[in-house]
Amino acid sequence: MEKLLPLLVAIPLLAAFLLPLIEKVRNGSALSRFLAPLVSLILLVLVIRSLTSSEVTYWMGGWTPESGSLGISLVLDKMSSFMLLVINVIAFAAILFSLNYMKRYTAEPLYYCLFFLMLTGMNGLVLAGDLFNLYVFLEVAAISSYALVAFGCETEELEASFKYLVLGSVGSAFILLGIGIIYNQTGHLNMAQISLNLPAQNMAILMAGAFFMLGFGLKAAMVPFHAWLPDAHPSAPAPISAMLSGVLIKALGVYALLRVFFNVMGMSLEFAHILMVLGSLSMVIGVCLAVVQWDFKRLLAYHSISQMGYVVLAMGVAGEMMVEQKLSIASLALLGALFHLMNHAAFKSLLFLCSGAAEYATGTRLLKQLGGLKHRMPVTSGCLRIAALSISGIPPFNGFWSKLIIIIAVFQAGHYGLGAMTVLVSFMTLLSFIKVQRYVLDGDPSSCVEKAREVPFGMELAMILLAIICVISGVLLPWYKPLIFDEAGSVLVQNVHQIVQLAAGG
Amino acid sequence: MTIYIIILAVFVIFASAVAVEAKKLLSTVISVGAAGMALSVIFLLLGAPDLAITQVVVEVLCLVWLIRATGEERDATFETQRDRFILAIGLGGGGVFITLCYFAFQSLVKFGNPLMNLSNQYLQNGLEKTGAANYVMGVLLDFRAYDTLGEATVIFCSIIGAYAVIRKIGRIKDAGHDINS
Amino acid sequence: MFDYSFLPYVMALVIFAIGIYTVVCKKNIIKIIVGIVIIDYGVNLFLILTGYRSDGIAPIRTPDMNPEKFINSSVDPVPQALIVTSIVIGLGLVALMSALAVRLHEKYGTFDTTKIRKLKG
Amino acid sequence: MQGMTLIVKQVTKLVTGFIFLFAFYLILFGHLSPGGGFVGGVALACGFILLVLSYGKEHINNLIRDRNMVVWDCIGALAFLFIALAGYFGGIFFENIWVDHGKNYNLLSGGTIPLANIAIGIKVGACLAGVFVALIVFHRDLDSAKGEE
Repeated sequence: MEKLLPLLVAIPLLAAFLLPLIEKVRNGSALSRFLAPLVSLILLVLVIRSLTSSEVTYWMGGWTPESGSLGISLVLDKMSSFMLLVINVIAFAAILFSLNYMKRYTAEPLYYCLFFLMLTGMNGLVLAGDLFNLYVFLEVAAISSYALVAFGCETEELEASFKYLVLGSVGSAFILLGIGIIYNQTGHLNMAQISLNLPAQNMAILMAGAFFMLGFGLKAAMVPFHAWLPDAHPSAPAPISAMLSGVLIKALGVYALLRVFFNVMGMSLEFAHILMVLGSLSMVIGVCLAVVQWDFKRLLAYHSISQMGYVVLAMGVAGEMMVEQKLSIASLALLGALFHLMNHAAFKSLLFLCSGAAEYATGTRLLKQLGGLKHRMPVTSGCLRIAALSISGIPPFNGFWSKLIIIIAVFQAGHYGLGAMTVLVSFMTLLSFIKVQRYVLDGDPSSCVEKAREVPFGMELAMILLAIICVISGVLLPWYKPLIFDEAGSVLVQNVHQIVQLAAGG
Repeated sequence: MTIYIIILAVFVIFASAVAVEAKKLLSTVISVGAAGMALSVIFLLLGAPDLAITQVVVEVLCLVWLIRATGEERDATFETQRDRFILAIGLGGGGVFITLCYFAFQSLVKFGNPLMNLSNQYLQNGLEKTGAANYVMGVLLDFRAYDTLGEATVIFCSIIGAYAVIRKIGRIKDAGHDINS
Repeated sequence: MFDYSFLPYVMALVIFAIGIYTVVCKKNIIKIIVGIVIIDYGVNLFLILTGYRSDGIAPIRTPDMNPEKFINSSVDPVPQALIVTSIVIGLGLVALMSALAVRLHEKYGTFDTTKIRKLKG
Repeated sequence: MQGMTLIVKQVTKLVTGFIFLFAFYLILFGHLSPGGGFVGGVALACGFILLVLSYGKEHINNLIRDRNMVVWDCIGALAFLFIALAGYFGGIFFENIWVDHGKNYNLLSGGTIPLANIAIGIKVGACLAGVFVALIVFHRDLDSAKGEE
C-alpha cells in the first residue's frame, strides 16, 4: 500500500491535466464522460485497498529523516483512510450523477477537470503530513470549488461564487498566518515535529490557534462565518452541491480542524470550549434559518450548517473530555462525530442529488411549485424519503444512530443543557423535513411536476447507491465499527499520527 | 537594517491605505502596484532576491489584469458615500486586532534570530544533495517539490476556472426539460 | 526602554488588517480584489520576516564561498519557498477574481456590490 | 483595440526580444541564480501581453483562437507531473533521479530541477498569457455584440 499512496493524488491530477486537452479533440465530451467514471472507480478501488492496510508514511522524494533533511510526508492512518473512503464514495456517486446531468451545460471536459482538481485537493489534504502541504491542497480544493460554483455562468451563480471566493480566501489567509506563527515558534513544518517541538502555551500559540479556528471555521461554515454557504451551495450544479455539502466542508473544515487541534497543537480546554460554542451555535441557528426556507436547495444548505454543528459540538466535547482524561467518553464523542460526519456525507449528498433530479425533471426547485413527485418519479421520491428520514433521525436509518451517540456522549460529559438542545434541534430538523416531504412528495402533481418523467439510469444509480449506504450503515455499525471508527478515534485520542510519522523516521 | 524595513513597511501601509480610500478605481489599482513594488524592495533587503523578482513580475501582471478588468470606458470612477460609521467600526476593530497582536507577538521569536530547525538541515547539505546552488530552488523543486506540484495545480485550476467562468454560454438552453417530455 | 525588535511583525499585521478592512467594508468589486491582494502582501511580509537572520545573506551559494560561513549567515530559505507558493496562489486568485468581476460587470453593468444583490445572504 | 502608436510599436519591437531572453535566462538558470520556472513563465507571459497590447490583437489573431493556450498549459503541467512520476517509477515520487553529484554550479547540475523549471515555465507562461487573451476575446465579443444591437 505504501507504494500506492502518491497515486491517490497523482491519478486524479493526471486526469485533470488531460481533460482540457481532450476538450480539443472531436467528441471530447463523450470521451470525458467515459474517462471520468473510470478514473473515479480506480480511485475508489485504491481507497478500499487502503482501508485494510496498516499505518504508513511515505516520504516524498526520499527525504526521510534518516537522509538528514526532512521532506514532505504523506501519512495514511485510520483517520485519513476513513476520510478518503467518504470522499471517494461520494465523488463516485457525484460523477455517476453528472454523466447525464451535466449534458445540459457546455464545456463538460472543463467541468470534469475542475471536479478532479477538487478531488485531488481533498485527497492530498487528507493525506498531508505537513502543515504547509495541507494549506496548499486546501487551496487547490477551495479554488476549484469557487470555479465550480460559478460553472453555470448565471447571475446568481457568479455572485455566489464571488462571495464564496472572497470569504474563502480571507479564511485561507488566516490559516497561512497561523502557519507562519507556528513556523516561527518551532522552526518546523512537519506535523509530528511541530507537536514535539511546540513550546508551552504562550500568547503567540494561542493567537495561532485563534487564526486556525477562524480560518477553518470559515471553511467549515461555522455560524458566525456561515454567510457564504447558503448562497454557494445551492448555486452550484447539483452534483457539485452534493460534493460541497457532502465532503468539501468536512475535509477542508472539520477534518483539518481535527488534525490541527488534536494532532498538531494539542487540545486544550479553551479550544475545546470554543469548538463547543461554535458547534452549538451553528446547530441551533442553522436549523432555525432552515425551517423558514422555501427554496429546496437553500433549505438543504442551512441544514448542512446545522448538521456540521453536531459534528463540531461532539468534537469539542471529545476535546474537553480528553483534557480531563476521561478517555472513554472522549472516544464515544469522537465516534459520534466521525459517524455523523460519514452519515451526513451520505444523506446530504443524496438529498442534493434528489433535489437536482427533481430540478432536472421539473425545472423548478421551489417547494411550493413541486408536489406529488411520488406519482411521477418513484425512484427519486423513494431515495428522497430515505434521506429525509435519515437526516431527521428516524430509526433505523443511520442519522438516528449517530445523533443518539452524540447525545449520549454530551449527556455523559455532564452538559445537560447542551444535550437537551441537541435533542430539540433534532426535533426541529424532523419538522423541517416533514415540510419537505409534504410539499415535494405527497399531494397531487402540480403543473410543473405533471409532465415530469423519471431521470435517466445513471442518475438513478447514483441515488440508489447512496440510499443503500444510508440504510445499511446505521444497522451494520457494530460490524464495521472496530474496523474503521475505533482506530480513527484513537488516531486523535492517542496521537497515532505523530507516532506513525516518527516511527517511519526511526 | 530594521529601520529601513520599517520605513518601507510604512510606505506599504500608506500606499495600501491610499489604494483603499482612493475615489478612482485606476488610482486604487496603481497605488496597490506601488505597495507591491515597495514590498519587493523589502524582500530584496531581507535577502530574498528570488522573491523580489517574483513580486515585481507578478505585480506587473496583476496591474495589467486589473486595469483590463477595470476597463477603459467602464465606470472608472464611482461614487462612494463615505460611511463614517463603517470607517469607525473598521478602525476600532483594527485597533483591537493590532493591540492583541502586539501583546501576542512579544512571545514570538525575536526578529532576526529565526530557529531554523528545518532549514539548517537543508542548508547543511542542500547543494551536495540537489545540485542546485540556489537553495530556494533546491527547497522548492527538490526537498519540497510536492508543494510545488500543488502550487502548479493551484494556478492551473484557477486558470481553468477563469476559462470556465468567462465562457459565453453556460447552459444549453433548448435542452431544457423538452427532451424528457 | 521601548523594544522595537518585533515591530516589523506588527507592521505586517497592520497591512493584513488594512486588507481585511477593505474586504469587509468596501462596496466595490475591484476594491475587494485589491483588498485580497493587500492581505496577501501582509501574510507574505510576515512569513519572510520570520525567516530573516540579522545581517544575513541570500541563500544562493557561489563557488568562492566558504560553506561553513554560508551556513551560519544565510537567511532561512524555507519561508522563501513558502512565499513563492503563496504569491502564486494569490496570482491565481486574482486571475479567477478578475474573470468573475468582468463577468459580473457584464451582467449588472456596475462594480458596486450594493447594486449586486440578487441573493439574500 | 487597434494597437498603440508607432513609437510604442517600435519600442516593443526592440524590447520584446530582450524580455523573452531574460525570461529564458530566468528559467534556465533558476537553480544557479535568482529566478526559476515560475518567474520566468510570468515574464514570458508579460512579454506576450506587451506584444498583444501594443500591436492590437488583429496582428496575432491566429494565436488567440478559442483557448489555444490551454494546450501548452496542459503540456507543461503534464511534463511536470511526468517528472514526478519518473521519480516514482524509478523509486520514489519526486525523487531527483538524475542528480549528478560533482557538477555543482554547472548549468547541467541539479538533476530534474532545471527540467521542472522548464516545465513550470511553459505552463505558467501559457496559462497567464492565455487567460489574458481570453479576457480580451471576451471584451471583443461583448463590444461586437453591442455593435450589432
